[in-house]
Amino acid sequence: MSRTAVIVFAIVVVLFAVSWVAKAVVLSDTSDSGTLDAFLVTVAAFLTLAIYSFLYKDNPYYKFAEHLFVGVSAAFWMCQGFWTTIVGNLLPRLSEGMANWFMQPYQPGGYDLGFLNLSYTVLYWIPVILGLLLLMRLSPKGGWLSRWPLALIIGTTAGLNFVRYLRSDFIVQVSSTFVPLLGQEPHQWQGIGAFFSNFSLDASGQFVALLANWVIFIGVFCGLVYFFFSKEHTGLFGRASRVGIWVLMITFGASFGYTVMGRISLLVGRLTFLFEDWLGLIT
Amino acid sequence: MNNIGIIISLVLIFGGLLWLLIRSIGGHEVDRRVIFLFIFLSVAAPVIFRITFQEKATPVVEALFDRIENLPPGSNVLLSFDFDPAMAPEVQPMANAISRHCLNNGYNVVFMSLWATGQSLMTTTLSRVILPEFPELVDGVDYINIGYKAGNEGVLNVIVSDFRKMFPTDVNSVPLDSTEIFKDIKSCADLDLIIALGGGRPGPKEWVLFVGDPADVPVGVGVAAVVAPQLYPYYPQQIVGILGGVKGAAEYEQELTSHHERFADMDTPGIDMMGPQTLAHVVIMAFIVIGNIVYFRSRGKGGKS
Amino acid sequence: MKRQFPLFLVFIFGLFMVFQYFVPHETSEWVYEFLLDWILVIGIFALALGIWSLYKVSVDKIKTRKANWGYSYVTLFGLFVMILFGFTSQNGDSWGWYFIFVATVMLTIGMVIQAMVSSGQKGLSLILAGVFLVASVLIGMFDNAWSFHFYTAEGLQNSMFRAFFDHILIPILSTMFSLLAFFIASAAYRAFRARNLLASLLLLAALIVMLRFNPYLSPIFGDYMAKTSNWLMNVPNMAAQRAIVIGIGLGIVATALKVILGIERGYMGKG
Amino acid sequence: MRHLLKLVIVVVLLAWVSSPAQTDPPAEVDSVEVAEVTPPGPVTSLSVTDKDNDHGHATVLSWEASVDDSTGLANVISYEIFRWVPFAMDHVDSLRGQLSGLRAEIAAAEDVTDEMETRLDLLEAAFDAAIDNLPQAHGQYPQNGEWRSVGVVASGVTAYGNTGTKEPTSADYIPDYADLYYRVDAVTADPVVRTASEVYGPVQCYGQWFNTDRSPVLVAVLAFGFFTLLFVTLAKKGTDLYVRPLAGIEAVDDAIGRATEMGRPILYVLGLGSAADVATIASFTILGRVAKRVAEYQTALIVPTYEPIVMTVAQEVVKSSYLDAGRPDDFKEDTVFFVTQSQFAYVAAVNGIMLRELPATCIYMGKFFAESLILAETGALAGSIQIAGTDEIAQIPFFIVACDYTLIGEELYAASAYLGREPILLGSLKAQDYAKALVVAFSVIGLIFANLEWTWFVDLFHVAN
Repeated sequence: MSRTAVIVFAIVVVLFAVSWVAKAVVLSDTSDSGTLDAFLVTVAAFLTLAIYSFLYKDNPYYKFAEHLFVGVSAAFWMCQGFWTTIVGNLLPRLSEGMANWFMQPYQPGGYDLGFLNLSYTVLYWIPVILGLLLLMRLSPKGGWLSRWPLALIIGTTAGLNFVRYLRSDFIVQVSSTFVPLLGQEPHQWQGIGAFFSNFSLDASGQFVALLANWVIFIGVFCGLVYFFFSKEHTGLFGRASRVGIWVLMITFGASFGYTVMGRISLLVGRLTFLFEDWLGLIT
Repeated sequence: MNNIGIIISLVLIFGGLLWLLIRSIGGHEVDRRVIFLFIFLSVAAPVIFRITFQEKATPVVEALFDRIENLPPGSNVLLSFDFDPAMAPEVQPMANAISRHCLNNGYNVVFMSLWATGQSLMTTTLSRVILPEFPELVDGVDYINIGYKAGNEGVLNVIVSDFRKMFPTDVNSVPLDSTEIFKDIKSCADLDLIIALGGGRPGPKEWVLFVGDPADVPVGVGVAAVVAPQLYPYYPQQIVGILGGVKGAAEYEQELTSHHERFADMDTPGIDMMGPQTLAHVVIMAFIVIGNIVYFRSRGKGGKS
Repeated sequence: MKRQFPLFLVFIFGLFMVFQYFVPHETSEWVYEFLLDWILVIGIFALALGIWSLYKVSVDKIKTRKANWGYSYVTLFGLFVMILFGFTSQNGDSWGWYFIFVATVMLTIGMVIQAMVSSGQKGLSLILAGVFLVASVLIGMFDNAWSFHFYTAEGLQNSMFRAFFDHILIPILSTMFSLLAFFIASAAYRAFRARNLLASLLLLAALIVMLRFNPYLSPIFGDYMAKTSNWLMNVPNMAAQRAIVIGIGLGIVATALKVILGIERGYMGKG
Repeated sequence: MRHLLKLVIVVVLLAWVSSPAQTDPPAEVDSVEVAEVTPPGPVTSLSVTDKDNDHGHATVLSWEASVDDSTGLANVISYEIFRWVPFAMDHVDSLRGQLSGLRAEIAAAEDVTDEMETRLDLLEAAFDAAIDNLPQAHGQYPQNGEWRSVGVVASGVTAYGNTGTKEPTSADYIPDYADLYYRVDAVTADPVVRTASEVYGPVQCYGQWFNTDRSPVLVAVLAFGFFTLLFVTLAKKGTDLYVRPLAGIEAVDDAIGRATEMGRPILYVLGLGSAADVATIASFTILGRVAKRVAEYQTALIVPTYEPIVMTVAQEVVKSSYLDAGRPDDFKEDTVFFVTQSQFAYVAAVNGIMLRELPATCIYMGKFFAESLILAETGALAGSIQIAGTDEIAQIPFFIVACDYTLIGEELYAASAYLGREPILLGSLKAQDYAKALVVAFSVIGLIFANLEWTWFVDLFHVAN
């Protein structure tokens, strides 16, 4: 450790110690566990500032927060998964004894396939075995067995996605492009004055709605042309694809601009924590 | 005191921007840390010195507000809190406003979450903020909190045909069968409106694809601003209305406070948050201008040499 | 066998999922629900795999004295302490010897790791680990202020578990997320330059939409700025989104089909 | 008037006969009182069928409105739907209640006694037997049962779906393959004054084996499968298939070269998707290609992963790429490692890696969420060349702005075909293109037809559920 680093470290320690004491004094009026609460708020503030220090450059405080975050979050997810899925959903179906031991209502059941009567208990052991096969990954020799559960997951999801996206992102979206372009009901031409005074999509009719429909149609068409891989982008085709990429770029720019606000809100949230909960500058 | 603070911070920000602008004409790039500092100032100053203003609802927000406002009393509405604390500053104000709105209008409200982190947020919101305002409502009759289950889209796949398979009990371990509110609700098809609050995955899009479409239930969404444009293709056929980011929340709050006297004095975190937004947007736009000046100056020089 | 059988499984399960979509009959529904449940269960085992990998990466880092190896202790500490919190909880108001217990358990684990990573002198670390282990077992046996909970989720309500969640996880998580406010500004400054037509379109659209979010500027531009940006978000945006969505939808469908048919098998380790 | 009174009495009598156990039999009503509110004409042509395209346990009723529904006397305010339920159903309900009570008791008990378990076994057996007995009990109509209300609809409505659940453990269970009988009452403002329809039955509900509502999807599936197989066959035969170049893909090779020259590593981020996400599957293929090049050039590769299963697969992919490149010994297990399954913890760690290892090239392929910009800006800070590809539409703008090359949406999926240049993969890419052409064609045709108000074409694309 260099000399500056030691000095900085000392200053940081002193500052946060002072913050803890000051906060504890303030909180002791209202709460019994003021000292502990003050400590926790100070820790949270320290970690917040440690992450922000990364904006200046990488430093030991950021590294500390980063490594702590990784460990704690992994454990958090493990505990959550254990209690909700294993104890909450799996064990009560595996066996009655286990359900009783974990004080969960036993969930028996089964299905008569006609030629074969299956019970839940048997069927839920299969994923358990497959899950254990996944752990075979850790053994140098049995690693290939871990592909079985993987195959089940990937196959099932692929099958699901195949039909689901064909329906939701393809058939439904295609039929959404079937919009009036020529001005049949409910979009009736109401004159140029109405057009300019009501320059928005929700207008109860208007040329604008029609114009919007035309733009959407042309935009979708050109966008799809841009994503066409098997033809060189030359001539008329090339021109359409250029329009397509323009529309895409306009959209991306607009989305970017639209997002700024959300990101600023996040910062507002953190600064509010620092100024209000920690420093008490605002109420 | 406040006024002095505002003046000082505004002078700092705009003076600094002016100086950078002048520098940029000389072709000097701005260090990213300077940009960071300006963003910090432009957000911190309004947070400390509070600035608010009026909002006007856009059609997508109005559509959702009207849909909720015009449901018949006793309708079954589901609110799903699919967000984590990181997204909360954006989504929580909408969650509060919509929860208040639904409970006030006498709907049967089911609260749930697809995110582990959403459950605690939801429970806290309900017990600390919303429910104390509605002492007349009864748990299990007027509203119910069925909590969180792991499984993401899997959960949706199950509840679209049967709630009880995934949620045998509510968050307080009361069996759903014994609650008044779930007498008429078997699956998602029995809901009159689903409101998905979130922005990640699983989130609003999954609600539309896995529940709204197959069960034919209208879905309204409240999302982080970043996700909102992505949901537009689903509006108005598959989604009835969209609240995007704090702006959407602020507009909804404005609608709610102006339509219901009861809420005239409620907290309006969305509206409050628009102050820092304004300054930060100005600063970012200023930097875009500065960046372009630098670019054209340096290109001019590069062309000559 | 090693490669063919998994591909066969993918084919069978994929095909089943496609067919079940068209079969409303109870039997098909029932198998479908089961398969989805199975995936959840298998996923939980994968989490164990992940935790193991995290542990191993950290220990290896310490062992090989890679750059910044010291911080791996922080990761391991966070991991084990949080797991410990998740399975214990206070019985009354007092914590008793709980924190001393936590410390001894952590020291035990630390000593075991020390023994694993050091090349010589394993003996001392192991002895110390044993001592700490005995101490923690003794505390665990005789301290009644708190207890272990292996079969009810009380650990999740443990106030230390909650405190770590509320005061370590959440602050870091939200702060990381809020970094975006800074980065979106620096990215805008760096990239929104009118280099060519495409970049200019990007820049212009962003500017218009950002202006719309500024109620203070709207008096200057009148209502049209807001309406134009609204139109941008509703119309060209809608078109582009739809084009991308149709494209992605088809891409997903095609890839899913390739996966089912075994044409796309890069994920099996053969590109 | 006397005529009407006679009619009323007949109708009321009829209703009484057909509903022997109704709780408030209208027959008890004094005929003088009836005169105040005249009973409406009955519902006619009641028909009940099994609900189509479902798993069974549901029926659909339809009828013609009473003559007094908004016309005639206009005194019908609602229709009440009744189903004949055998008393055996009560037995099932009572057993169900006992069963769930006993299960709760056992779950709460400190230790479970043998007595409890015996009771549970007996109860379960009795419950199963009672369920099995239901079709037979329904067959005893009209003995040993009574009419029970299943729902009410407002006047003017002439259809009702009686949907039950398939779980016998649920109170809404309706058995399949049992004879069900229905009747619909036209109800006036005075609920006592009502007229029952003729009984319809028996009807049985059962599950179907094909959902005809989803036929459009089936057609799409078959068409898509056909195209894919056709082009794959063509490609195998050696037909030359042109695909236009993609800048992002061509940049990958250059970027690997650059890393080698600079002697700095390549960072490959697979995103936050699960191993089953299509974006991640595409990313695996690209990773395989990158890893092979990396092995050939002997550059360092870093692959931090977010999901344990993704880590497993990625390890396999990288390992076999090293094998392909003929350098299996150069493969190190810790090239691919798990970080944590928490979005921002993962980002924090990857950020750290970027600033400490200073990779020459960062490749982001897969599913990305809010972290996209954090990663890309930190990468820019580290001075890396950045190539991104994602199908998360919301994140594409950030990659476009902050990265050097970006694969937009489906270009990511296409990339695997480009990189491999295998005829089979190229063939399927062609199929995808032709499907897109079909979309455009359908859109144009649909648009024209929609504007001509020929709705049948639009209806072809309607998938009910």
